[in-house]
Amino acid sequence: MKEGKMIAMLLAGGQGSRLKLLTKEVAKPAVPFGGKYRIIDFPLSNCSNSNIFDVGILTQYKPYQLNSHIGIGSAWDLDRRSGGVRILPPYTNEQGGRWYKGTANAIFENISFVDELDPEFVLILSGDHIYKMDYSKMLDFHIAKKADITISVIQVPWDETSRFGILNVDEDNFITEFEEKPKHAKSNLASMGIYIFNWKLLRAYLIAEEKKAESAGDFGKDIIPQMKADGKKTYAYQFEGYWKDVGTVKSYWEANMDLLSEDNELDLYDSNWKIYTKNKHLPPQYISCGASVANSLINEGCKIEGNVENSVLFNEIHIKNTSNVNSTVILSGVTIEENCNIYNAVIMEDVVIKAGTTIGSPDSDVVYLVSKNKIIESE
Amino acid sequence: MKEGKMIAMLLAGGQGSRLKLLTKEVAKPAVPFGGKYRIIDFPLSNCSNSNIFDVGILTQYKPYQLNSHIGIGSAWDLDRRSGGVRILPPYTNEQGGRWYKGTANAIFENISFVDELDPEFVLILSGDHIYKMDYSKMLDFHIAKKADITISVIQVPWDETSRFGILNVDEDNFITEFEEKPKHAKSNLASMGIYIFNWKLLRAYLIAEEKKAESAGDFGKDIIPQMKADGKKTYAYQFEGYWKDVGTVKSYWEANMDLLSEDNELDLYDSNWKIYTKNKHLPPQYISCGASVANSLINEGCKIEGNVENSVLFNEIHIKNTSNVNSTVILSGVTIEENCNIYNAVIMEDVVIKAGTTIGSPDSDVVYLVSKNKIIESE
Amino acid sequence: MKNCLGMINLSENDGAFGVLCQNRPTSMLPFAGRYRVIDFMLSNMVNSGINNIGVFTGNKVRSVMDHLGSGQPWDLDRKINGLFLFTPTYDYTSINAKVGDLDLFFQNKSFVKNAKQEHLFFAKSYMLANIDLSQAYEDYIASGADIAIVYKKVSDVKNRFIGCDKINFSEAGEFVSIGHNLGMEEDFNLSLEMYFMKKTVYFDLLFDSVEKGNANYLKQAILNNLGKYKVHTIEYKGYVSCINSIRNYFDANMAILNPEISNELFFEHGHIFTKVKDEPSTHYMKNAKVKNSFIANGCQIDGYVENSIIFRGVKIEKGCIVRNSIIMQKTHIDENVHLNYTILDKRTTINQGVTLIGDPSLPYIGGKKAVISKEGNL
Amino acid sequence: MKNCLGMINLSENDGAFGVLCQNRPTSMLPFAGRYRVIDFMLSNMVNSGINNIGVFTGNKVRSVMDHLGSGQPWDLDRKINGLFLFTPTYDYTSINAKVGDLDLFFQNKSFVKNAKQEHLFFAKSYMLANIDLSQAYEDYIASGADIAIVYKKVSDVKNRFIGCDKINFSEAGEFVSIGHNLGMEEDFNLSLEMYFMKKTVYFDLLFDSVEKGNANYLKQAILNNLGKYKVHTIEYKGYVSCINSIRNYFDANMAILNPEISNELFFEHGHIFTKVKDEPSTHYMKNAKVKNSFIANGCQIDGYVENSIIFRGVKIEKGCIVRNSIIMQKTHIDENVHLNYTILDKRTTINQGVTLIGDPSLPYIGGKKAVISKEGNL
Repeated sequence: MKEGKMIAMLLAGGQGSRLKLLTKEVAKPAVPFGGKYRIIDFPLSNCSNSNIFDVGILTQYKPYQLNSHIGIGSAWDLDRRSGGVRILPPYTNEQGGRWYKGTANAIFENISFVDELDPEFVLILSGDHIYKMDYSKMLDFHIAKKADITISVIQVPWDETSRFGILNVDEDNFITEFEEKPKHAKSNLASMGIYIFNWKLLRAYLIAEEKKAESAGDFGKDIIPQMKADGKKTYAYQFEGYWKDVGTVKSYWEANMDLLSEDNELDLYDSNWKIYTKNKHLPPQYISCGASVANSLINEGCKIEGNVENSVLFNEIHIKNTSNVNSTVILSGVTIEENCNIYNAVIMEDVVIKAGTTIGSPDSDVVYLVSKNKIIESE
Repeated sequence: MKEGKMIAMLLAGGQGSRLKLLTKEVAKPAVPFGGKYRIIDFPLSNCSNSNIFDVGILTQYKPYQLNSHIGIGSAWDLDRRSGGVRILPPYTNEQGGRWYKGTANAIFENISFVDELDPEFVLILSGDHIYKMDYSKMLDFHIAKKADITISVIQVPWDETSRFGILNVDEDNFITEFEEKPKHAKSNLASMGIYIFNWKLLRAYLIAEEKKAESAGDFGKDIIPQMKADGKKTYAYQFEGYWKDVGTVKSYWEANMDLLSEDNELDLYDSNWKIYTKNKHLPPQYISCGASVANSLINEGCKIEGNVENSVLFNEIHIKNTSNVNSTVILSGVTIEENCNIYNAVIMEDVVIKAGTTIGSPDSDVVYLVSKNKIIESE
Repeated sequence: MKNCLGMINLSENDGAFGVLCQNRPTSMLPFAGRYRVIDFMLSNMVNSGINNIGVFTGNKVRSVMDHLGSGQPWDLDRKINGLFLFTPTYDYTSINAKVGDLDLFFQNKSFVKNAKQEHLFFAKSYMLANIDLSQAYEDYIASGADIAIVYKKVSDVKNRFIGCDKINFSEAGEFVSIGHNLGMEEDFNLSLEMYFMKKTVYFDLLFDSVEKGNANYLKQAILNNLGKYKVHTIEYKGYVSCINSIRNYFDANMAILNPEISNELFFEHGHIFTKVKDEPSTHYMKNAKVKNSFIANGCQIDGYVENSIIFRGVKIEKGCIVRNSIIMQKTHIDENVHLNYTILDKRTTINQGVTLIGDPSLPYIGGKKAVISKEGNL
Repeated sequence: MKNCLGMINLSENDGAFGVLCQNRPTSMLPFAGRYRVIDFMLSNMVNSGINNIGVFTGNKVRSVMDHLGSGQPWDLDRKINGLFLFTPTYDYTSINAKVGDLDLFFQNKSFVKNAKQEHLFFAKSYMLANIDLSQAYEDYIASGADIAIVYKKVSDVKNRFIGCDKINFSEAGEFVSIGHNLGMEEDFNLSLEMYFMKKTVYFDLLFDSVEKGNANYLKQAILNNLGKYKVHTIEYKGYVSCINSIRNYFDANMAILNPEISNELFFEHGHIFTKVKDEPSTHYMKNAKVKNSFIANGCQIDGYVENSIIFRGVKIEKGCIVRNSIIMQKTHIDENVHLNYTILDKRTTINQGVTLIGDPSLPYIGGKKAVISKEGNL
């Protein structure tokens, strides 16, 4: 065991079905976000920026785009001679194929991967959230508290506590109680699904849990309650800053819109905590004589001839003359022909919006998800 | 479609159960061979030396060692900005998990991977054989013949034809007939399991085959006979040189022993066709004052104090004083203590042979497979 | 083209660029919002299938090494073949002055000797184009010639391409000589200084010239031996711009505001690769007004920008007017600045209220990391 | 040690190595069958967690660039941090002679300035050891000193380590000065020329020395300012060999035939990394007889070898006797050759029947690519 060494295991197998068509072809961590990223870029960049260079990515659902996005990890400086980023899909052994049953089971199936890297600590991450976080500070906290488990938590509005796993803590941040989606919460500290475990201890629990026939193989439902029951020291690490679970099309749209406020908490322009992503090698964007662009994010390879306001545009988007785009997220490769009016939409990759189309209206707050074949209204 | 471009799809999912304990922890392509290689190094190095830089590796059975061996492909110069080597495990989609049913089905499940690379030709390889081959010459043949499929064949001894898939060809190498393990073969040209297809054509057949309920999803049983039946042009490319399927412990031992003859056909010393493998960063081998070594292959990190003859030694092996090793293959990390006599054995990784042990005898041709817990005699 | 070795010689004359080339050669001049001049020739080679490339640097090595590194953006960080940099060697014992490229090639002859490729392709970086070299290569191979020269017919160019090489043909259309363009002719055949050559011919030329001492430059050596070899010429019909003066550099940048030209330069025969900077989206803020401009990622723009090229990570505050200008990476333009016909090098800071106005014939130039404020240059 | 920047200065005096250093600096001398001298210090740094390293090359740049490349074998080919090479710059306008390492550091001061690390570790390559730098670093940090120097007590070394630095202590055990070893003392404190230093102290020393013009070398600058800074000394107790003459180079190679020394050098604090050559197994053929030798991969041996170091890809035919020799990469020794106390550089060819015998005090040396046959040097 290498002293003080921490590796990350990133759970990236979830489908995220409430994102509808956005996750029809890709797993949720591969969903595009913020003009040039995919959601998984955030935890991966956090790892690289936190000096964690060994990351196992547990995939299961439609991993192809994710694999192709991550490649050998060079975008995040995780292409290492040894260690580095490694995709860990399910596999077969003599007993046949074994899909991952739950979050903890996925780690159990890859014990030999972790053993080879031989860490003292394991950081469990999910690939579903947008945030910037220095995991090394969480580790410092974990070590200072001599904790067995540390769970990262964030304050959520009191009226939303019923949507989260809530942790009650004492003044030392020792966790006194868990409540899963409580109706009347005693605290507004929600678990972010980020855990640090001492590997030796976690390893023993994973093996023990696997022997229980009734186990769901889940951290939240099985492993952590069991450790707590056994009197292991569990602490809550309070994170402050922007953190968003983009669970639905509407919250996805909102999180993109958040980036347009000039002093948004995520601050993607901070050169000390860059968010890395796979590079596309495209030329700069061109804004034509007749165009107008305001309060928007625009990316490489775009050609803007129309009017864009309050919008987030990915790569290689062509907005033609006399079209208006407002409060809209447009993924890569979209063309919007002449004379269109688009409000409050999320337009998926490579869609062509025919000339004269109108989607949404400035007076409504319904968000429209536009794919090649259909338009869905948000919940 | 990029003109003339060929990619390789390497089937590396087989268990190779006749190799017994050698494939208990790893898939057959990951079995060590020839002092420093694993079997898969041969097709991978062939790809790199043939200027094929896009290789999909289809894994299924215990892929962990294989993943860790291949890493990002840098050993084979296959760590590319785009393309390069990519491990392709089975995955789940909305309909649930889908294990690879057969060789062709494994390619079917990864059509989108191939489509993204957009080749004109696809080379199908297996990870089970030891050989050096310039696939670009086979492609030249395929193009010159304007073939739809080209199958690489090798002449096998007539008395072994019943173990192979035999192809009958006319004087132009046009394939007239297939016979699977024929009792009375009309030809001694055996299929090497290496195919070149035109991707567009193969793609259509894979999709059509998948729709048949009774299909095994196999190239040899389904796809190729169907293409043949439809009158597609199938040619045999005659390969000359060393080619060995190390299917059993005895043939594995023999293939290693083959390397000791000074003009063996495989010629691993040819600097124009290097076989690449993952590097271990070990110091040179040390031969002590009292040692004797003859007609043997020895590798980095070994310390030889005893007598070694007609043997193949991998990395970091320690042979102590007064021990004799003869006609034996020793995998990495083995220690042979004092006063041992070993004949005709294959000793697995990290085994410690206690002082005074005798295995085998100079008069027998039984081969012994030695693992940590037991010794198995060969068939 | 895997049987062809690429050779890029960066020892171009950069005297005409003043402060822009104080610490960088011409090949490293920033171009078109996110590129360096050399990115085009390197990408041309890689896109055409050349995967073994030697770059012969001039004296300004540091800038070249920083940008090219191990060649990763061009997929040239390989075990076999890849990108090799050759820096000048200093030899105080030789009485011969080290002028021209032949000496550098001679010093590093083992690179070519050990390469498995049988043909060579020589290029400079300052002839900027997106060119399909594989087609030219096929033409060269088919011709059976020993040497092939790529040229372009240019017309209506009086007083342009001054100092470039011109190719002269006989009336029968046969290649006769390479001359020096003084700008006297309306139409002429511009040499793109791209040569294909058999490896054997290269060594003949190299050794012959070193022994005779009658050539400092490869093209001189070719001319000295015209009778001995079969020389083929290949016409290139696409767009090319020649970066050999501040004026031409400025015009070449402005030319990409023409969508036809930018389409050809960035997409025609493959993408142009460059070092990745991981910049976020460009943020057009509330007061932004942008017209006819080429803008890279990572910028934050709250002012008025017209007919300009804005590089990665530039910040333009509100109240600014930026017209007909080239603003390089990480420059910060504070509120109420007015710029016209200006080139600002990397990491320049323009403080509040400054006005800088140049002329299209010679734009105002702010050197790298300059800080300009109304009270004078801090 | 991620808060510590590594600085390796390769401008060592290589005059004592004759033909072995004709085209390579000391740091690139082949060592122990498959390494170069610099591999040890680079691996020490990487194994201790230093991941941002500047290497300041001397004039023999080509050899350094070939071996280090992008730093891949040391896992230093990174986007953030990694390996950076600094080649000498030539400035014909300055009247000051360019002697020593301070000028090179000054020319490239922005590397240190822009690095996020707050501490620096300086080393040379020719003090060869497998040393746990992280322990020394902790000691330095704990001491609160501005500068820390690593030394080793050596004893019974009269006439060895000539020309090395020695550390002098007062009777109270306080660090007093750095001197020059002339070999007069049996026991002394050998400076390993490894220094830890706060970044702020480094810039004070650098700027002060450049302005005053009173130091060419960093260690001179340290000595000039001893009163101003708290200097700590750290004792190293492991094995070290000093590669500063042919004799020492030969002895250092032979020393690894001692299993205790080779165990310490190759395994004690992590592996030593070097450029990968993809050599197959070594084949001991029917007539091979090998005693007490260190043999790299890829060799084909059919002769008698004793007390020797054989590098990668060497071929020794039958009837040969090779004793007490260092045979470098890809050398081919034909039948019936007899060698004793010989050093053969890379790719040497020794034809049939040649006998070459040197002496332990000065071995016979065959230069790179030499061809030696009985009829004379072809």
